[in-house]
Amino acid sequence: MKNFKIKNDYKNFVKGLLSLNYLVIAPKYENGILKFSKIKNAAEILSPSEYINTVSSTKEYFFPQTEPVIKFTFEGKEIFLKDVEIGKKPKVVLGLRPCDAASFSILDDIFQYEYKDEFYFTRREKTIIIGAACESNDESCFCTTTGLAPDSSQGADLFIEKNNEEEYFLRAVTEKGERLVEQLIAEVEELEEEPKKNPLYEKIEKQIRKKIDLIEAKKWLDNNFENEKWEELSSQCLSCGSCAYLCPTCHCFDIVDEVNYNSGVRRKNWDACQFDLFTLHSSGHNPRDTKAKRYRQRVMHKFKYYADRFDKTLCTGCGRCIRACPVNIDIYEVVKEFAPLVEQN
Amino acid sequence: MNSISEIAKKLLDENRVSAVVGYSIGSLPNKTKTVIVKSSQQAEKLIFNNLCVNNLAIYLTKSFRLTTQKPVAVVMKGCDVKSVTGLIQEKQIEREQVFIIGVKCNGVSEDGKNLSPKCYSCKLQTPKMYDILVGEEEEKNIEFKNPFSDVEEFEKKSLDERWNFWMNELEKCVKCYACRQVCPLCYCEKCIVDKTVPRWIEPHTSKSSNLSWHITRAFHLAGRCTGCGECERACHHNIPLSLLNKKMAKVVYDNFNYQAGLDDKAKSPLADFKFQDKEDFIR
Amino acid sequence: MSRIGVFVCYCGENIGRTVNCSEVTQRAAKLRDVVYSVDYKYMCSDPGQQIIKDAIKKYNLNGIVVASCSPLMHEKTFRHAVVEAGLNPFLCELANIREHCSWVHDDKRNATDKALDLIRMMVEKVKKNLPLDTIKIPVTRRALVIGGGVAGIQAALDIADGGKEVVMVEKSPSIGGHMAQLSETFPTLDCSQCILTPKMVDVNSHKNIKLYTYSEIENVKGYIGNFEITIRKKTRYVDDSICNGCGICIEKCPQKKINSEFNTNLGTRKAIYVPFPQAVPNIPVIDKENCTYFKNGKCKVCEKFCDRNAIKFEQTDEFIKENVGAIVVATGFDLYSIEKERSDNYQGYGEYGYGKDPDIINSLQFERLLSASGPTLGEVTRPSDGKIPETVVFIQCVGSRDKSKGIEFCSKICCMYTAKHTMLYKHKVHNGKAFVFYMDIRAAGKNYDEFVRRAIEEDEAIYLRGRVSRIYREKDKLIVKGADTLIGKQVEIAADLVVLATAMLPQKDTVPFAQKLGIGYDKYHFLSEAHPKLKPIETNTAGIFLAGACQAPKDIPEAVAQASAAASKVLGLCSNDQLEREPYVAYVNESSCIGCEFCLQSCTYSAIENKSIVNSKGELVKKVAYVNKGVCQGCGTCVSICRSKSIDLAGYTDEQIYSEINSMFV
Amino acid sequence: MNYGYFPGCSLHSTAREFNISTKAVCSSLKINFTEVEDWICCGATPAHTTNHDLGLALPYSNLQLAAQQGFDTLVAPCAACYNRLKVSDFEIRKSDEKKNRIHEITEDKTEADISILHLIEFFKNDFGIEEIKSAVKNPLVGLRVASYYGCLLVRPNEIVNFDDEENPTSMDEIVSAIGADALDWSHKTECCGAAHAIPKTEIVLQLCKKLLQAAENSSADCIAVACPLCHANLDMRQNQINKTFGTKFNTPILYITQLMGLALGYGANDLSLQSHFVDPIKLLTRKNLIPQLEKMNREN
Amino acid sequence: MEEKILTSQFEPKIASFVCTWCTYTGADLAGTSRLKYEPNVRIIRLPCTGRIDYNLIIKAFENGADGILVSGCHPNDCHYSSGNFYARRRFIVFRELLQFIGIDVRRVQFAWVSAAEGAKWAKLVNKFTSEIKDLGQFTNYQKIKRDIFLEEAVI
Repeated sequence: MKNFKIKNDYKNFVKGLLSLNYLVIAPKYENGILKFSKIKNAAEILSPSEYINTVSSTKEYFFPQTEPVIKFTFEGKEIFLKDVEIGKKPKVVLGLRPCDAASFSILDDIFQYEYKDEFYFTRREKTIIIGAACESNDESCFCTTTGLAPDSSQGADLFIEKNNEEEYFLRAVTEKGERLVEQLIAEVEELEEEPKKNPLYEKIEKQIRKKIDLIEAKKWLDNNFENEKWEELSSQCLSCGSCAYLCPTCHCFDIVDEVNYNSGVRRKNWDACQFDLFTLHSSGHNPRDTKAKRYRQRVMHKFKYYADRFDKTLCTGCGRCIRACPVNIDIYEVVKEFAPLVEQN
Repeated sequence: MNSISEIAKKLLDENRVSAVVGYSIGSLPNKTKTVIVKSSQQAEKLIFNNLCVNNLAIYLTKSFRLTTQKPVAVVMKGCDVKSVTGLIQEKQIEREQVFIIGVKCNGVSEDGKNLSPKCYSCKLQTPKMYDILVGEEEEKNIEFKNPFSDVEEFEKKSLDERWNFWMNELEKCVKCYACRQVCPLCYCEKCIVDKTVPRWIEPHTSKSSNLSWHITRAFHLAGRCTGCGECERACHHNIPLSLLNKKMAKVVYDNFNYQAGLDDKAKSPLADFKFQDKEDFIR
Repeated sequence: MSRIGVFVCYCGENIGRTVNCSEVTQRAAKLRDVVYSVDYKYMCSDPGQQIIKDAIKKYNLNGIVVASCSPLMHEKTFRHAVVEAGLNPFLCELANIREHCSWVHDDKRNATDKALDLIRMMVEKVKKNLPLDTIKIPVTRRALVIGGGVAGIQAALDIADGGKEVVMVEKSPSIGGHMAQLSETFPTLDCSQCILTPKMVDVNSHKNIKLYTYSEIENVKGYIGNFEITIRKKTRYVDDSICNGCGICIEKCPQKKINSEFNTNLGTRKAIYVPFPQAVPNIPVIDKENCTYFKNGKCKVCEKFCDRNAIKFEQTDEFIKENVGAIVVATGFDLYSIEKERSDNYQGYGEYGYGKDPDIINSLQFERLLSASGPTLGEVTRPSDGKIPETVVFIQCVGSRDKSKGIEFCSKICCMYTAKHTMLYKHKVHNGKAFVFYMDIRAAGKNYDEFVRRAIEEDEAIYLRGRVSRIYREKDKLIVKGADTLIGKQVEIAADLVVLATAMLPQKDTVPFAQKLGIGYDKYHFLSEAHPKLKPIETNTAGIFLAGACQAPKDIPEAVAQASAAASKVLGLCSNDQLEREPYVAYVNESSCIGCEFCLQSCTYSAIENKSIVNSKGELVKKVAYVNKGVCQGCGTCVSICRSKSIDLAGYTDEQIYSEINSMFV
Repeated sequence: MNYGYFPGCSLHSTAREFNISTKAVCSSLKINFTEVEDWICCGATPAHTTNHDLGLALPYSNLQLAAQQGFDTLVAPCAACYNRLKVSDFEIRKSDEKKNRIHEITEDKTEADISILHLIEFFKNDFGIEEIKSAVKNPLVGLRVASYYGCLLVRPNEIVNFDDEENPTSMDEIVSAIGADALDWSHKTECCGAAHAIPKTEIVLQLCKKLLQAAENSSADCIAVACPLCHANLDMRQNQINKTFGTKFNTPILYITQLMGLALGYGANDLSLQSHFVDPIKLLTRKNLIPQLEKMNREN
Repeated sequence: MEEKILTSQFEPKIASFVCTWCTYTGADLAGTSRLKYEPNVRIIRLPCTGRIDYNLIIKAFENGADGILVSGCHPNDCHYSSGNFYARRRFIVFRELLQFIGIDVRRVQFAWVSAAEGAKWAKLVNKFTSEIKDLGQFTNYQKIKRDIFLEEAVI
C-alpha cells in the first residue's frame, strides 16, 4: 500500500476533502464538548495533535441512538407500511483514534452475524474511515491491553501519522482509502519510501497503562460465572449506563413502536445492559435482577462471550467508560483482578 | 479525633452496622472511588479528601432498600445529609436505618483543580444531622455566591434566546438517563419514562421528546432537589441540568418559602398548599 | 378488538340546525374501530334508546359513544340503556355536541368538523374504558357522638329516637356542657337547666344510647360505614356499676377548698365530687391531684363510708372498642383566656387586668353569679368582698374581632348574652347601673333585636359605642377608661364589677383530635365543614359530621339545629345495609409504587393509607399506597402528584386521557 | 451588625443626661454604637404635623445618611426620633411611588434598607436581658419603679411592634434585670400631653397629674422613661402640678439608662443625676443605691 | 422566530382541560344560554383540576396544540375542597419552568370558571383564541417534533 505526504498543512487537506462533496465528520467542540460532528469548513477542524479523544464514539453515525425501522400510516381503517430510507450521501469520518477505528471490525462482525443489518452496512459501505495516530494519552487509555497501539491503523481506510520530521502523512490501508487519496492528488504527494516510525508513538505506548494478559483473564472468566467477586465489583454501580452509551463497541438496542392517531413508527433505540429493566420480561421476571448479574454480563460479554464467538474482545481500550463513570468503576482495574500483567521489555 | 476508617472498623466490629458506604482512593488521579465496605479489614480503604464529590445518599436506596435490618453507615458531607433528610421525609428510609458519619467539609472538587460549583453557596460545612462527626473545619475563604445568580442571569435572556439555548443543550441528550440514575431522590423503581401504558415520554431522542424528559425531571424534582449536582456531573454531554434544578428550587423558595432537605417532617411543597398561595396569572 | 358504535342525536333541531348530523354519522363510520354509526332525531327517547340496545346486540358492540347533549344531562340515561342491553354502563361515553358545539357555534362547517373531533376523542377514550362495578360498602348501623353538650345531646337523642344505636363519649364527669353552666337563656329568659336537664336524663335512660362520661377518644380507624373507635375510659376511682350516687362520700371528704371548675373557680368543691347536683350520671369522681390519700397515702374516708364498696383506689384507665358507621363531632367551645401569658398564638389583654383583680370576671363567671344554683345562689355579689355591685361595666368583643390580638372572627353570641346579662343584673339589683361598651350590636335572629332593645329601653342598660383602653383599681372602684365614639369623648366609669364578654375558641386540643379523626380545621382550629354553603354539616371525611360550636361560634338554637341536621345525615346513612358509590376511585399499581406517601399527604379525604408488601417469608419488601375505596371521592389529585404514575383514577385513567389528547387534533 | 446611633436633638440639649447615661451604659456593656455623622432633624412634631412629605423626607434623609455610612441598623434612644424613623421607613417601603417622590425631595437616590431599633428594643432583642442581668454590679434592690412607655414607643402597632401596644413589658423586664421591682401599674401608655406643654399647658398638667397619681397609687419610688418629652412633662411640671392641684408629688423621673447605669456601677455624676428638677439623689441615697466608689470599675 | 401564518387563515388548535364540577358545567351553561364563541377549543373533561398533571399539557403541545386552556373551580369552591389548591401550586411552578425554557406562557392560560359563569367561559375562549391567533402557530414546538415522514435518516 502507498503512503502520501500532505503537501501543505492539515487544514488545506481537509479543505480538499470538503470540496469532494463528502459529508465530513470529525472531532469538533460543540456546546462545550468534543464530539464527532459535521464539518462545514476547514477552519473548524482540529489537527490530530489538538485532542486526545472525543467524549462519545463515532458509532452514532452508523448505529444511531434512535433509528426508524419501518413506518406506517392509518388511513380510515387501513394500515399502510412504508420503508425507511437510509442516508445516501458518501461520508468521510476523519480523525478517529486507533481505538475507535478498530471498533469497526468488531461492529462489522456483530452486525452481520446470522443476519446482515442493512441499516448499518449501507452506511458503513458509503463511509471512508480516516484514522489518526495518538499524539498524547491520558490515565484512562489502555488500548495496548486489547492489542492496539497509538499508531495501529486497524479498521481504518486511511491513517494519518507523523513522520520523523513532524510532518503528517497518510497511510493507505485499504483500496477504498487509496481511491480517495487519488481524488485529492492536489493536496498530497506520494512518498517513495516507507516513512520511519516517529519515536513519539513508542513513547506514548510506554505511558499507557500496562498490558493485561487477556488470555488469562478469559480463563478466569471461563471458570467463574458464579463468584462472589461480582457482587463486590458491582456494588457501587448506579446502573447509569454511561459506559455502554459511550462505548464504541456496545451495540445493544431495544425495539419500540411509537403510535400516534394516524401514523406510527417502529424504532431501534440504544439500550444498555446495566439498566435494571434491560432484561425484564413482560411476565415481571428478570433473569438479571441484580447489579452483580448485570455487571457480570458486561464483563463476560466484552472479554469472554464475544471472544468465544469471534475470537476478539469487545473492547478497544479507549477508556471512555472509565472517564465517564460517576463512581469510578474502572474496567481496567476490574480485569486486572483476574489476570496478570504481560511482562514487557 | 477518630478517622473515618477507625470509626468504620469499630462500627463493623461491634456489629452495629451491616456496611459502611464511603470513599476510597480512585483509579484516576483526580477521582475517588465509592466503596461499600462490609468487613472491618476493608475499612482501611476509607478516606476523605477534597475529591469526595459524590453524594453517597444514593446508595441508601439503590443498594440497601429495606433489605437490611441493621443500619448502614454512610460518610456524608453537610450537603449530602440534605438528601438523607429528603429520603426520610419521603419515607424511603428511616433515620434509625442510617448511621451518618458526618464530615466537616471545606469544599470539594470534581477535577482536583476547581471547587465544585455547589460549594460556593454552601452553608453546611458541618452537617445538620449526624451520628458522629469527623474532620476539622477550616477558615472558609470561599467567596459566598448567591446560589441563584446564574438563574437570575439566565432569566434576563429573551424568550427566543432561552428557547434556543435549551434546544441546543437538549439536542445533545442521548437519553441514557444517567442523570436519573445518579440522583438520590430519583428512587422510583419504575420511572415514568419506563412506563408504556400510556407512554407520556417517547423513548427516542429528539428535541421534543428530550424536552419532555427534561421538563419531567426538573418538575419531579421541584421542591425536592437538594442541589447536590450529581446529575450534571454524571451527564457526559454536560447538559446544564443544575440550572433547571436551581430554577425550580428558586420558584419553590420564592413562592412557598420552602427549601428542600432541611426538615424531615415538612410536607413536600407540591404535595401541599396554602390558601394564601399567590399567583397573578389565573384569570 | 374494540367494536365501537356511534350514535348521533339531532336533538330535534337543537343539534341538527348547526351540525350536519348525517355527515358526522357517515364520517364517524369511517373512524378506526367504529363498526356501526347511526343518527336519530331523539336518541334519548324510547325508540332512540332501543336503537342503541339493538345495535349492541346486533353488532356485538363493546363501546358506545352517544353524540348528543352534555353528559351531565343524559349520561345516566344512556348508561342505563346500555345496561339493559347487557353491557357494562361504564363502556358508554357521551360526546357533548350540543352544549359544547351546536349551541355555541353559528358556522355549520366549523360546528360539523368540531362535532366529529369530539366524537373521535370519545371513540378513542371509550376504547380504553374498562368495565367498572359500582362500589358497595357495608354500613355498621350505629353512630358515635363525641361531646355531651347540648349539640351532642340533641344529635344523640334524634338518632336514638330514629331507632339507631348511639355511643356518646363525654370527656368530663357529666354531660351537659356549657349550657348547664348558664343561668337563663336569650331571648326568652327560660332557665337553662330547666330545659336541659330533662334531655340529659333522657340520654342516660334511652335504651339506644350507650353513655361514656369521663372518657375520651383514643383512636379512630376505618372509614364511612365502618369506623372502629377506641375509647379511653379515664379512671374515676369510683366503680360506676356499683355506685348509687348517694353522696355520702362527698359529704365526708375532708378536702373542701378546691376550686370548682363548674363554678368557674368562683366556688369550691371536694376532692371527690360530682361537678354539679344535676350531673348525669350522678356518679362522683376522685380528683387525684387534690385527694389526701393520693397526696399523703392516708385518709380513705370515702372508702370507709361507702357501704356499697364502690370506691376503687386501684382502678386504672380502661380501653373500650366500639364499631360505628357514622360519627357526629360536637366537641363545643372553650373561652379565650384573657391573661397575657398564653401558649397559643393570641395576645392577651394585659391592660384589662383580668386574673389580677378578682372583680374583673369573664361572662361565663357572671353566668354562674346569676345562676340560682351558682356559688352565690343567684345573688349578684362581688367576688372580692361579697358586696352587691352598684355599677357593672360590660365589655364586648374581648378577643373577638380584634386583629391585633390574633382573632378576627365575631363570636356571635356575646351581643345577645351581654344584653341578657344587663337585664338579669337589673332584675336582681334594681338600683344598679349597667354600662355596655360595644362595637356593633349584632342581634340578627328571631326576637333577638327586640330583646336587645328591651335591655336598653326597659332595663336601662347604658350602651356606649367604643372600646375600653384600660381598667385599673382606684381604692374601692375599678376605673374603666374607654371611648364613647358617638359623642367623641373619653369616658371613665368607676365600676364595682367588670364583665368581659370573652371570645369563643374551639376546645384546646382540637388539632390532635382532628388529626385523629382525619378531618380539617381552620386557622383558629375550628373544625372545617366540607363545603361552606352546600355541605355545612359534613366534614371532608365521609361519614363524619359536625354539630355545634366546634365548627364556629353558635348560639343554642343554631347548635341544636345543626345537631338535628347531623342526626338526619346519620340516620340517612344508617338506613341502608350498604352504601353505593360511583366507581371513580383511585387505585394503586403496587409493583411500581415506591411508598413516598405524597398521595397520602395530599389526599383531602385521608383515603390513602400505607400497605406493607411482604414476601413469602413474611419479610417486609416495601410499603406502598393503598386506596380505601369507601373513602376515596375520585378527585384524582393523587394521580397528578404521583411521579411514577403508580396511582390512577378509574374512569379518568391516564390511558383514557392520553387517547383523548392523541386524537384531539388530527 | 453595624449599629449606627441616632441621638436626635433632645439628647444633645434638654435630655443630655439621657445621652450621657446611654453612652455610659454602652461603654460598660461593651456595646459599639457609632453616631451617624451629619445627622439632621428627625422630623418630629413641627414637620410631620405641617407637611406630610417633609415629615417623611427628614427621617428618610437620616436613613440614607446611615446607609451611605455603611450602617445596617440604626438605634435611636429618643422615642420621637424612633417613631418618626420607623414611620418614614414603613411608608416608603410600602409604596414605590412615595419612595420616588421622597428620593426627589432628598435629591438622593440611596436605597435606605436599614432596620431601626429603639434602645429598649435593642436591649431586649439584640443584646439580651440575660446579658444585662449578668453585668449588674449594683442591683437596685428595693427600688420600686413604674415604667412609663408613653405613646410613641409602642404605637402604632403595625409600625412599631416590638411590644404589646396596650400592655408593654420590655422596659419592666430591664427594670427587673437590674434588680429593681417592676411595678404592674395602670398608666404605662397613657398620654402625658406631649407637645401641648407649650400651647395648652393645663392639659399637660391635668394628664401628668393623673400619671403621677397612678404611680403613687401603685407606691412607686420613681418613674422610668425612655422619651425626652415624657421626661420633661413629668419632671419639670411636677412643681407646677403640685401648685395647681394642691398635691404633694415628689416622684423622681429617671431615664431607664440612668437606672441601668446605676446598676452597672456608675455614680451620680457619671449619669448626670443632678440635672433633674425632682431630685432623685435623695431617694437613691436613702435606699443606699448610689455606688460608694464613684467611677468604680469604669473601664471594665 | 415563530413564523406567523397569515392571521386570517390561521385557525389555532386549542386544547382545554377542565374540571367537571365547575368549568365543564359552566361551559354547558354557555351552551344553554346560547352564547356564541370560537370553535377552536376541544375540551377534555376531568373530575378536578387536581387531576390535571403537567404532562397532559406537554402532550397536547406535542400533538400540535397552539394554546392550552386549563380551568376549574375558584379557590374555596372546589368540589373536592382542595384539588384546585394543589393544582394552583403545580401551575405556579410549571408555568415558571416553561417560561425558563423559553416557551411563551401566554400559550397556556389558567382560569377559574364556576358553574355559574357561562358568560365568563365564552368570553375566555374568545379572548384566548384571539390571543393565540395573534401569537400565531406554535411552530417552535411543532418544529422540534420528529415528523416521521420528514425525518431523513440523518446519516
